Amino acid sequence: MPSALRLADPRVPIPDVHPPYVPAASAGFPVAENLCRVLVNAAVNDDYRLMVAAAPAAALAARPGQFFHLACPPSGEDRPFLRRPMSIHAVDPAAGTITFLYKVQGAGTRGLATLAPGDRLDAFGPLGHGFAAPEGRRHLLMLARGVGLATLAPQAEAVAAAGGRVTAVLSARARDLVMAEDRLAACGCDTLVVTDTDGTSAVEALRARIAAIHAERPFDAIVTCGSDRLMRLARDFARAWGVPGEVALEQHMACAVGLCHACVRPFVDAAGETSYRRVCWDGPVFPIEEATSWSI
Amino acid sequence: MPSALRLADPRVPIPDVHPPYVPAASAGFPVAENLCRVLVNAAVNDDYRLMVAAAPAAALAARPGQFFHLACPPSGEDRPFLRRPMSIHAVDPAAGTITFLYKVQGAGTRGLATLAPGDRLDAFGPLGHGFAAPEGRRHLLMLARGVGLATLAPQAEAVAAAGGRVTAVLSARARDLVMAEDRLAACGCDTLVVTDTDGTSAVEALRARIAAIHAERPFDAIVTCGSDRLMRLARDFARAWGVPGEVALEQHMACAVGLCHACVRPFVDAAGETSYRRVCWDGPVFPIEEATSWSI
Amino acid sequence: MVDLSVRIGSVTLANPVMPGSGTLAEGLADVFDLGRLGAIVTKTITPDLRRGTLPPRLVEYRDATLFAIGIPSLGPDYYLKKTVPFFARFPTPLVASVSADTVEDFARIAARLDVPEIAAIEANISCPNLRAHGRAFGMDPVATRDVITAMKAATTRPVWAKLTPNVGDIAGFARITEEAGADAVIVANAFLGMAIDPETREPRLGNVMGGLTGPALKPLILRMVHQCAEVVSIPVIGCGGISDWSDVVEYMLAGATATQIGTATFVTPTAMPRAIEGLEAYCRRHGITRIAELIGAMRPRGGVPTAAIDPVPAKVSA
Amino acid sequence: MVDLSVRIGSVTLANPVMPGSGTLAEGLADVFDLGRLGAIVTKTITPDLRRGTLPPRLVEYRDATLFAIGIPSLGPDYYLKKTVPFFARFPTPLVASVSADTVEDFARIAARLDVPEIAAIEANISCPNLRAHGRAFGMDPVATRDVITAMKAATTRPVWAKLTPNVGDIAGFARITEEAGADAVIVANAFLGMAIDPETREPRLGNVMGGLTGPALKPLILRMVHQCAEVVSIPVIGCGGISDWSDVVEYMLAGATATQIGTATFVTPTAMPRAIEGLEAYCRRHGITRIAELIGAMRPRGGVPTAAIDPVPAKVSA
Ligand SMILES: Cc1cc2nc3c(=O)[nH]c(=O)nc-3n(C[C@H](O)[C@H](O)[C@H](O)COP(=O)(O)OP(=O)(O)OC[C@H]3O[C@@H](n4cnc5c(N)ncnc54)[C@H](O)[C@@H]3O)c2cc1C
Ligand SMILES: Cc1cc2nc3c(=O)[nH]c(=O)nc-3n(C[C@H](O)[C@H](O)[C@H](O)COP(=O)(O)OP(=O)(O)OC[C@H]3O[C@@H](n4cnc5c(N)ncnc54)[C@H](O)[C@@H]3O)c2cc1C
Ligand SMILES: Cc1cc2nc3c(=O)[nH]c(=O)nc-3n(C[C@H](O)[C@H](O)[C@H](O)COP(=O)(O)O)c2cc1C
Ligand SMILES: Cc1cc2nc3c(=O)[nH]c(=O)nc-3n(C[C@H](O)[C@H](O)[C@H](O)COP(=O)(O)O)c2cc1C
Ligand code: FES
Ligand code: FES
Repeated sequence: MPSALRLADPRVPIPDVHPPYVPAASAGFPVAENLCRVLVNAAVNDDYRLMVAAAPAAALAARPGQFFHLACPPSGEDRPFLRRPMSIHAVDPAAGTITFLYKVQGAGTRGLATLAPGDRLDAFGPLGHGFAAPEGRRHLLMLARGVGLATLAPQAEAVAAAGGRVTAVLSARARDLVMAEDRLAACGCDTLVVTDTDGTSAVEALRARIAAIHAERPFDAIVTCGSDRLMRLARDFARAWGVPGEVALEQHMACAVGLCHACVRPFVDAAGETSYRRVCWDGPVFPIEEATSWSI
Repeated sequence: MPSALRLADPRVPIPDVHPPYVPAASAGFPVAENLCRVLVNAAVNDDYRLMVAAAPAAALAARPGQFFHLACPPSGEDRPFLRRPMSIHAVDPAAGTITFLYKVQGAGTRGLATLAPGDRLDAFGPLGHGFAAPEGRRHLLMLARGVGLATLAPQAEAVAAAGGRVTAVLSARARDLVMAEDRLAACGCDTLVVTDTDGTSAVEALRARIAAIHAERPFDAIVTCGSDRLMRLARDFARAWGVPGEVALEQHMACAVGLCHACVRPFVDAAGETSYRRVCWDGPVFPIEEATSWSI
Repeated sequence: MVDLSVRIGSVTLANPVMPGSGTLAEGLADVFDLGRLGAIVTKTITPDLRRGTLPPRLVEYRDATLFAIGIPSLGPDYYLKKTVPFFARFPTPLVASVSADTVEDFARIAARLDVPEIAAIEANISCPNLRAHGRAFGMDPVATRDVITAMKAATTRPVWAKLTPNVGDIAGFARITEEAGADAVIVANAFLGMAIDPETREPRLGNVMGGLTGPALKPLILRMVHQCAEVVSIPVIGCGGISDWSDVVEYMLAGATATQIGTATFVTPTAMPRAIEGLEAYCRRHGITRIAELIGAMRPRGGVPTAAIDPVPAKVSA
Repeated sequence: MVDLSVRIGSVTLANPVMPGSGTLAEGLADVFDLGRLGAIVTKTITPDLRRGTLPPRLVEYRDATLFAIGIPSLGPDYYLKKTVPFFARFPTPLVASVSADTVEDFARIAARLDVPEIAAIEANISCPNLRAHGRAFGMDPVATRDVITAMKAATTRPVWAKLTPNVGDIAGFARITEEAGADAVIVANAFLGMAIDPETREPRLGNVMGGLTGPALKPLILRMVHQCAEVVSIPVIGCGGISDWSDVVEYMLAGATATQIGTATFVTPTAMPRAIEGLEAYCRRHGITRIAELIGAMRPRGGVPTAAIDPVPAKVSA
C-alpha cells in the first residue's frame, strides 16, 4: 500500500452529495451497490492508476479474480453511461478497503481518474467467479502482462499466504511499467520481470525459462491474464504438464450479473463445438482449455 | 466588485483541458463562443451566486440588457444538454471581465455553481437587443425584483454614468436577499428597498410612493425585470406618464440567436392582435406596452 | 397505506414495476428481493436452441445503448425444468416471453408453456435482430394478427403482445392485437439502430444492426403508449427508457397500466425496487391512495399562455 | 488538398455539411461565415401565414431535445423579398424548405419558388406537428408520391424529399419519392415524442407532442440512411443527431452523400464549420483525396471472432 493512504482518514463520513439510498428490498443481499469513499487515486506510472476506497462490509467479501462494476463520473466531454468492470486488486478487511489498479482507456476510466480523495465511488459487486481456492497449491505459475497484473496479484498473494510457492512472471513493454513487483516479493513470490525492451518477453525465450523452472520445481497450477500470447503459452504448459490452468478474460459489459448476454466470448470445447459464455457470470475466470482469446 | 476578485489572477492562462478550437470561418465575427476563465464563483446570499470571468475581447462588447448563452457543465446526476441564457450583470473592459449574477434553479445552474476559479467557461455571445441607449435619460425608474436585478443593474449604472438620475426600486422576499444595493448607491442611484417581510413590496403601497417621487422629480423612462406585478405597475406608469418603458423578458432557449423559435412569448399589439416574438432575437428587452407576461 | 396494485386482465400485480424481457435473470436474485416486483418477466425463449449474435454485442451511445444480442435460447424444456422452478420460489407472477420463426411455432411454444406457474405469456413479435434488416412479425399487420390469434387458441394463459416501435402507426398495431384477443399490449420493444466506427469503417456491432434502448428514447415510447392507450381497452404496459419512479408515473399518466424497466437495471441494478419505493412516496406526497388512479390521468395544460396579464390598461392611480 | 465536394444531382456542394431546416436563420451569419457551408437550408415556409404552436415549445431531455415549434411562417412573398436576398450574398447554394396542407398547395408554393437564386426545394412532408397526432403526408405512401409528383411538375428546381422517421419501412418511402422524381431524399425529420410532468400531470409542451432531435437518436437515423441508400440511386442526405465530423463520416459510410446538422448548432453554434474543418483533417489523416470516396464505404467486420487463437494445441517444447 502506498503511503498516500494516509492522505485521507477512512473514519471521515462519506459526503452526502447524493444521500446513499438503500432500498429495503436489497438489504443483506450478497451483491450490492456499495457506496465507497475514495482514499487514494493516484498514478503509479504513465499508464496505470491505483485507487483505494473505504468500502462497506459486503464489498470486503470479494475474492481474488472477482470484480466490481464501477459507476464512472462524467468528465470533460465524456458522459459514460454504463458502468465499467474492474478486477479487485486488493481487499483489506481490517482496513475496510478495496483497491483497483486500472489503465485509463476511454470515457469511463477517464472519469474514474478524476475522482479525488473524499469522493464517492459506487462499486457494484463483488461479482463473478474468481480463481480456484488457493489452498493446497504447491507451486503456482502466474503469467501476467499489463493489466493482467491487477487481476492476478491477489491470487498470487492468496496462494503464498496459504503456504504455496508462486513464480510470478511480470511481462511489460518496459521496465518502468512493471507494477506490484515489491508487493509480490514481499509476500514471498519469486518474480520474473520480462520486457519487450530487452527482448526477454519473447514467447520462446520465456517458454524455455519457465520449462527450466518447472523441471526443477514442478508447477501444479497456472493462472494468466492480460495477453493472448501468454494465454497460449499457459495453455501449452497446462496441457503438457497436465495441470489446471485458469485465465481471467475481459469483455465489455452492461449488467455484469448475467442478465444481458452482452459480454459473451466464444469458447471451443473438446468436441470442437463453439459456444458463447458470459464473462461476467460464467467467469471472468475460465478454464484455460476452452477459451479462445483473452480480449477482442 | 467583491474583493474575492483577487482570489485568482486573470493573467494566468486558461488551462487547456480542451484546447480552445476556433474555426477559421468564425474569426472576427461579433458573436462568439467565448472561452472565458472563471475568477470568482461565490454565493452572495442563500439564493444567488456571483460569477466573474476573464473574457476575450468579443465578449467585452456586451451592452446592458444583452446576455450570454452559457455552456453548463454536468454535475451529480445532472447532464445539462442545451446552454442557459444569463444576462450580463457587469462588464469591465479594463479588467477584461464579465460578471453574472444567477440563481441556482435546476440542472444548468447547478452545474454553473460547480465551476471553480481557474475553470473554463464557454460563454456564447453577446446576444440580443439590450436597453435603449442611456444617454439623455434625465430620471430612470428601475423596478427590479429577484433576478431582475442582475439584468437591470448595468443599465442603471450606465444611465448614472451618462449623467442621468436613477431611482432603483429593489424588491425582494426579505432584506437579506437584496443585492447590488451598494453598487447602485456607489454609482449615485437612489435605492428604495422594499420587502415582502415588512409589507413594503405590496403593489399599491409602492404605487403611491413612486407616484410621489414622480410628482417631485418626473421620471422620463422606466425599466423593469423580474416580476409580473412590477411589470404591470411599470406599464401603468408608462402609460399614465407617457414615457417609454422597457421590460427584459425570460424564456427557455435553445439556439439564442433567433434560429429555432423556441423562446417565443406572446405579445399583444395596440390593435389587440397576438403575435409571438423571440425573446433571444427580438429581445430580451421589449417595449413594455406589448409584453403580456414576464416569465411563465 | 398506498395501494400500488394494478390489474393486467386477470393478473393482479402488487405494483406496476416489472423488468423488460432480456434484462432480468437469476443473477439479479443476488442483488435484491425479486419478490418485491410487480411481475418477473424472463428473457425470450424460442422453440429451437440459439447461440445469439456475433460479438461485439454492445455499444454505449450517450444516454442510450445499442445491443445486438439475438435470442440465445436454451429452449422450452430447459425453461420449464430450470427457469420456472427458480422463479417459482417468489410470490410474484411469472411472465414467459416467447418468439419463433413461424406462426405455427409461436402457437406450439405457447401451448408448451401452458402451465399454472406461468401467469402470462409475452409474444415477442418485435425482436429486431432475427430477420434481415430487422423486418419482424410485428412490422406486418397480418403476421401480427395471426401470431396472437394462434397463440390465444393454443394456450389458456393470458397472452401479452409486445409491439415493435419500428412501425408508422403503432396504435393500429395495438388495435390489431386487441382484436386478435391479446390480454395486454406492451409498448414497446427496442428501436432498430446501427453504428459505424469512422476509423475502421466497420459496423460497431457484430450483427451490424441492433436495438437502441435507454432513457434517451423515453419521449418516443411515451408518445406511442399515449397513442395506443387512446384506442385500445386492454391494458397498455409501457416499456422504454424508464429509469425511476417519475418515469413510471409519466407512463401511467400517458395511459400505461404498468411498466417494464430494461436498460436502467444495467446502470442501477436496484432500479426496480427503488422505483417501487419512489412510487409509494410519490403517492403519499400527492395524497393518492390507489396508484391505479394515475392511469391515463394526464391533465390538459392549465396555463393561460396568451394574456397572462391583462393587456387592457388598468386605471392608473398616479 | 482534399476535395470535399459532393454532388446532389445537378447541385454541387463545396462540402457535405449543411443545416437542417429550421435550425439556421439570419442570426447565424453573426457567428461564422455561412459561405463555408455546403448549402444553406432555410426554415420551412408555408403558403399561408402561421404563428407556430403554443409555448412552451422546448423540453430538454438527456442528450435529446423535444421541440414543438410548428411552422411559424411569413409566407412565400416575405421569403422571396427578404430571405432569399439575405442569403444570396453567400456563394453557397440556397435550399428552400416548403410545406403545405394539400398536394395542390405544395405544387403552388414550389412554382412560386422557381427562381434562379434557389438551388433546390426541400419538401417537408414530414413535419410532425401540423396534423392531429402527428400523422403527416410522409406517413402515407400515396400522399408522399402525389406531393413529389406535383412539385416536380410545378417547378424546374430540383426537389428534395425530406422523409419522416415515424414510419415502419423508410426505404419503401425513399423508393416512392425516387419513383415520383425526387432528386434527393433527406433521411430524416424528427421523431414524434411527448413528455409529461409527474408533478403537475400536464404535458411539458404546449403542443403536447413534438419532435425529438439530437445526438441520442443518431443510431436510429443512421440505420434508416443505410436502409434507404441500399434501395435508391438518388443521393441520400443524412440528418439526425450529427454533432461533429465523425458523425458526418459515419453517415457517409452508411451511404449518405451529404448531411444536415440541426440541434448540434444550438449546443455549439460553430458546429458546422467545425465539422467541415474536422472532415478535412480526417481525410488528410486517412489519405483520402476525395471525400466522395466515403459514400457507402462501410466495410464488413474484419475480426475473426471465434478461434482468434488456434484451439488446436501447438507442440509444446517443454
Ligand atoms: C472482469 C474484468 C476485469 C477488469 N479489470 C480491469 C482492471 O483491473 N484494470 C483495468 O485497467 N482494466 C480492467 N478491465 C478492463 C476495463 O473494464 C476496461 O478498460 C474499461 O471498461 C474501459 O472503459 P473506458 O470507458 O475507459 O474505455 P472505452 O471507451 O469503453 O473503450 C476502451 C477501448 O475499448 C474499445 N471498445 C469499446 N466498446 C467495445 C466493445 N463493445 N467491444 C470491443 N471493444 C470495445 C474502445 O474502442 C476502446 O478502444 C477489466 C475488464 C473486465 C471485463
Ligand atoms: C435573456 C435571459 C437572461 C437571464 N438572466 C438571468 C440572470 O441574470 N440570472 C439568473 O439567475 N437567471 C437568468 N435567466 C434565467 C436563467 O436562464 C434560468 O434560470 C436558467 O436557464 C435555468 O436553468 P436550469 O437548468 O438551472 O433550470 P431548469 O432545469 O431549466 O429549470 C428551471 C425551472 O424552469 C422550468 N422549466 C424548464 N423548462 C421550461 C420550459 N421550456 N418552459 C417553462 N419552464 C421551464 C423548470 O420546471 C424549473 O422549474 C435569464 C433568462 C433569460 C432568457
Ligand atoms: C440486452 C437486452 C436484451 C433484450 N432482450 C430482449 C428479449 O429477449 N425479448 C424482448 O422482448 N425484449 C428484449 N429486450 C428489450 C427490452 O425488454 C426492452 O423492451 C427495451 O430494452 C426497452 O426498454 P429500456 O429502454 O428500459 O431498456 C432486450 C433489451 C436489452 C437491452
Ligand atoms: C427547433 C427545430 C425546428 C425545426 N424546424 C424544421 C422545419 O421547419 N422544417 C423541417 O423540415 N425540419 C425542421 N426541423 C427538423 C430538423 O431539420 C432536423 O431534421 C432534426 O432536428 C434532426 O436533426 P438533428 O438531430 O441534427 O437536430 C426542426 C428541428 C428543430 C430542432
Ligand atoms: S454483462 Fe450482462 S451478461 Fe455479462
Ligand atoms: S432560442 Fe432559438 S429563437 Fe430564441
